[in-house]
Amino acid sequence: MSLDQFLQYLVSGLSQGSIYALVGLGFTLIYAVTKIINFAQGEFVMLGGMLSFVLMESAGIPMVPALLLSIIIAVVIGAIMYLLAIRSAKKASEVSLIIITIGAAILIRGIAGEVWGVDAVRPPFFTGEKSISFFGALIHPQALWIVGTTLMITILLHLFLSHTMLGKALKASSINPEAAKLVGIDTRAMGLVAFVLAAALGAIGGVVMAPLTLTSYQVGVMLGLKGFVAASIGGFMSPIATVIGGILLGVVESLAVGVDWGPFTSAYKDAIALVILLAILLIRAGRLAAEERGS
Amino acid sequence: MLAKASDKWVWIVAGLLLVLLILIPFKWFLGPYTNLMIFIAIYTMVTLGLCLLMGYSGQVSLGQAAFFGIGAYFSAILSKTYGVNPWLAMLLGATATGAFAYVIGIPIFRLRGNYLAMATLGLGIIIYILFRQLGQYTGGPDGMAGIPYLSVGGFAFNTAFRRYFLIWGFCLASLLVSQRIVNSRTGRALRAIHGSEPAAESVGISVSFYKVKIFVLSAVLSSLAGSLYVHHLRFVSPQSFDFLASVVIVVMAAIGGLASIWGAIFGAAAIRILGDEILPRFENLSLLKSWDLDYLNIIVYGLLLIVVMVFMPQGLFVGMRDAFERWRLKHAQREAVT
Amino acid sequence: MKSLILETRGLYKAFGGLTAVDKVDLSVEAGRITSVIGPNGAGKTTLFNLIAGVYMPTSGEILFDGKPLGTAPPHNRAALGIARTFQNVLLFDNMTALENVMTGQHSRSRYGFFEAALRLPKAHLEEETISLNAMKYLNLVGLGMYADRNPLSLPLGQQKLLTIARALATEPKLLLLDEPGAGLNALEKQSLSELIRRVRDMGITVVLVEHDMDLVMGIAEWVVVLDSGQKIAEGTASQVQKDKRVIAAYLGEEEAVE
Amino acid sequence: MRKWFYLLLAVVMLAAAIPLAGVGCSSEKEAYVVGAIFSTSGAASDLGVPEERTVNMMVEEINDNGGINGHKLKVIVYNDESKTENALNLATKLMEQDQVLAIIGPTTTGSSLAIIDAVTTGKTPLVSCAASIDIVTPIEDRFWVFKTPQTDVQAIREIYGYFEEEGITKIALITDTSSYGAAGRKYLLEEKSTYGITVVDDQTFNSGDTNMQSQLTHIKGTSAQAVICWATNKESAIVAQDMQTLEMTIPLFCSHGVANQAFIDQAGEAANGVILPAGKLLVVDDVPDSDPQEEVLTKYRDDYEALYGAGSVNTFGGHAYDALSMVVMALEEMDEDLSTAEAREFIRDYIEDDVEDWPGTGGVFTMSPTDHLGMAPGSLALIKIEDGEWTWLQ
Repeated sequence: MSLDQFLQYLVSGLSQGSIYALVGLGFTLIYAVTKIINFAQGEFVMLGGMLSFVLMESAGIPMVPALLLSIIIAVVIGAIMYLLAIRSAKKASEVSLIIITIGAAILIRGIAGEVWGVDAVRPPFFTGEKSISFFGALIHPQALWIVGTTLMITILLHLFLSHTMLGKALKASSINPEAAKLVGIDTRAMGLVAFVLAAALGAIGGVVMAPLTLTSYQVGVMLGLKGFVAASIGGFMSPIATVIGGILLGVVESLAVGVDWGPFTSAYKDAIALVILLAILLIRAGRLAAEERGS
Repeated sequence: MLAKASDKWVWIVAGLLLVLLILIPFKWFLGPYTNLMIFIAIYTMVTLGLCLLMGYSGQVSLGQAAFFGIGAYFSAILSKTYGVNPWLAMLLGATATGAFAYVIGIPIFRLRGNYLAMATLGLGIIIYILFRQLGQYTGGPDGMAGIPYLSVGGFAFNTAFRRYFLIWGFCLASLLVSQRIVNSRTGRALRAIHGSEPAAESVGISVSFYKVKIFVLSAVLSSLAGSLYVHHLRFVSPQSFDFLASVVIVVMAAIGGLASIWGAIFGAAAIRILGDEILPRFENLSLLKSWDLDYLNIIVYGLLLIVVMVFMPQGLFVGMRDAFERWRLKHAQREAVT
Repeated sequence: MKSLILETRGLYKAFGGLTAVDKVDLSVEAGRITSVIGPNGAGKTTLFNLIAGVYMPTSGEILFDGKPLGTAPPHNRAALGIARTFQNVLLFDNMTALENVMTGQHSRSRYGFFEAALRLPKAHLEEETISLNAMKYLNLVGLGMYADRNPLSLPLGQQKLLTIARALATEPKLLLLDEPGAGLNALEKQSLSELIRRVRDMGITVVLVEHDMDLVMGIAEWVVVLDSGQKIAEGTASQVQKDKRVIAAYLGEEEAVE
Repeated sequence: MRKWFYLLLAVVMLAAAIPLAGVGCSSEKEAYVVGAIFSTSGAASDLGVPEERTVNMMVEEINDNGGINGHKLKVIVYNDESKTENALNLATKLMEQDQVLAIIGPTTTGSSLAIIDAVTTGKTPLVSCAASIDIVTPIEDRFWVFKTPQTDVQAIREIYGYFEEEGITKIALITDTSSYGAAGRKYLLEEKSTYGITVVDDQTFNSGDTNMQSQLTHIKGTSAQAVICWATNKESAIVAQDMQTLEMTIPLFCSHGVANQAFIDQAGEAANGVILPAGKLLVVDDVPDSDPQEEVLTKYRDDYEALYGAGSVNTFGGHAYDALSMVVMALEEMDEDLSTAEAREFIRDYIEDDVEDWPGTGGVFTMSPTDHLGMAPGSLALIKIEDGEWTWLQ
């Protein structure tokens, strides 16, 4: 592997990792506030991308309003999902909630497939498609948009959580829901806020990445999974940890192709993410068990 | 069990159902539905495993199709490529799947809830990737065809009619065995775990041991179902064991009801009949001409999952049963009053 | 000198920086009713959880029947003969009262999977013994007529008795009762006291954590007082009642409560 | 108490089962019934939908023209949802319940392989619309099975032949791990030595991957003179785009799987310069009048685009056209009073014996007892995409 190549793997990994990070942020946010893992998170990424294409290509809306509108529609769907499915399952067990979010995920996917069909589509690039050189490594301008958006959102999210009332309330209900209730925070409303924000994050991710990655009704599953891995690496703790997790995953996947190690070819790229996921979960399991025993 | 007047009726109806089950594959009755019925039996076995797991450990597995697949590929590869007797292959497959579930179950079942769900999901997808990638053994994404039939002596199960009885035999045996286990010491231990883990521990039940045990049982049932599946289809490809396949099993279990043995048949039958017979009719209805079947299936599954879990977290079957009981109770009380 | 069934030596437990049980030395004589009392947050329930194996001690050790328990998990301790009830009842709502008690017999029976699946005679015989024994304990606590009821349909007092029956069905040497009297009326407390004495008479050592002083003073033959995780006094009921540190601890608490 | 519930449920089930027994015997009198299994939804619906459309179009035309010797033609199309498991059920249903005379489809190789046993036992002719050569080989086990699409091997030979002419000897492969990509990879590796080609890099990716830059970076580090990508639309489009991003100048060759407008839409500018082998249907206007296929290609394209819009025609629908046409030709020659079993046998025999030098959309067919594809060489064209348009390279 030459230095040039190594750099290229890093850059490709970075842009791919930013995508995972964007998806992972939604998981982290919802989990932190509601202790629910939203299996439908990937579907909001899909919705963002598909909607932006449909609004631009079929409805002929100019780019910027179309992008905003797609995010708004996804947010509304996220809110509906929370209010109809999650909130009405009042005393649902964790397992029921898992199943409900899976149900929501395939429902959204099915409707998207029904409405938009199977074909992958590509919304137009934000700005051109002439590669930009970065110390000899080439990067697509749209990939820069993705990386930039990820950074931007992470910073904004961080500021929001630590510097606004709503953000602080959100954080409080994630750290100690009982105490949050005592000081008058409506934790159920916080659940709604978390879902809405996560839907927005997902949709923003979808909107930004779709021109580069193409999108179709079925991209949600794998993106959701990778995003979840990113969030797991970050421990579902903070936006920044999640972003680091996502980028780490992207870079590892990318380098694995370059390394060509043993029997493992690029065909096992997805397996790498999943093995990382299992390893993390098992380490976590050990820690959880130890915590429970109090030793 | 206490002998009540209703027991006699239950036996009569059970007998009638059995007769119906036996008559179904005959050409003059429901012959064309033989294949459908065979799939119902196979999926009942897989669903049963998940129902036991979800109902008794209170945990969900999103990778159940993997065990189904391991059994299927074990049978397919051993019996076709290596010429092993199919029955032996089936046994080896079930043993290997059980051992695998045991080894993986010990660490994995230290997790619960969301994390366990994700871990099983990841595991399922890894195994699916392996099915696709280990092409020299599995035939890769194209799968393998020409897998031999099961046979006893000179009698080959080479028609759907014959396999119908074989596979339903297996299915009913699994249900019976599960029923017995649930009503035994082991079953009580499992129900105790579902009721309260600390309390179960306090009476001497090893929670982690039983969780792994039920996981192994569910894996073995799925593996057997997988073996029957390949000897029925004589074809296997990774597609049948992907993530959506695992989700469909969850749908069946959710419909059938957690912790309900007989609900498994109900769940498997409802979803198979819906997918194979009912929804395809909608596809060609002029009113809904634009409906695409694939998505329609997914939409219906999604709706079912949400609605059932929101309103009847115990499952549609159990929910209906309990609602019926409540109604009967009210009715009986009213009668007693008047 | 009677034999000690349970002993703790320098038992210490901290959660993060918070000390819950602070170097407690406890000696429980076999065949006696011992009560652990103390104000809220004194560490009584943590002590129980340490003995039952729910938590592992940060340092110190627990000896049962003279042998250290080490890191044995709760279900192993149950098999050794340590039974317990819970403050918040924790009955299995997915089975009948009788079946609840039958689970208590779990580690006193052996038959498993295959015997059950194949319905071997062994399974049948053991199952019969289990249900006979369970019925015996159900009758002992006076709930025989409710065998088929769902436990949650019973009043709280009876639920508590049911958990005692379930614990007794494990055929323990040592029975840990976590606030058995909480939420009971005077009549129910009366029969609870009688039941506890009867259990003692069966040769089972009883240790109870209890808030209700009347109940404790009425039945406890030895009283241990905890405050802020430390043992501050022990002795017979009357000795303890006169102890200055105990009075201080309780007065302090009562002021806070009232 | 519970028992009453089970009892009630059982009665309901009994009641529901009885009327089911009578379902499924309502075919029109006189009509010839042919079955079809297409993946009109799911992963392969890109292929299945045009196949179904083609069949609908043909049935309408035939019946408008008075049917086949006065018999209406009825094609029962079932959707296997791109799942092999469904295909078997549907094939059984077509043969036993619907009593069809022949089956066309399934769309995918997996589904086709899965039902071969069933149609052989059911003695019903099958004309598959899927790619793999395994569908019709070994011929002794494929008595009842025919197929119409060109095979991967034919497409690969077309590309390799071009390499030979152009003096390209070192190539890199990047293939999908899907059934389609894996088969392509297998034959690409098998055929290379015949043409003196060395594969210097062999990369794969998974369906649904969104970034192939790592694999392409790897390829970029080798001495490959051309890249062959064997995958369907979306992934091929990403490969094309990522090659552009990485400013790779060597040419990209794709499979006939991307021979449709959607690929050009998805790859955008990056599609330009991509070369692929495909049926002549895409470049009908470039086909000389002397070509035996010219007439059928033009007619099919015009009819199809008249119904479904300009630029909508693709080769997959053409495969269904060829398959159904063969069955219809057989029906036209068939005696009217044959039993179902006899009719099935007649159709099989007819296709095997009498389809000779017949120009279809996919190529010129000559079936024989030893060849159930029977496609003459030269049925594929190498096509280059220039300015978003298909152009014939030869």
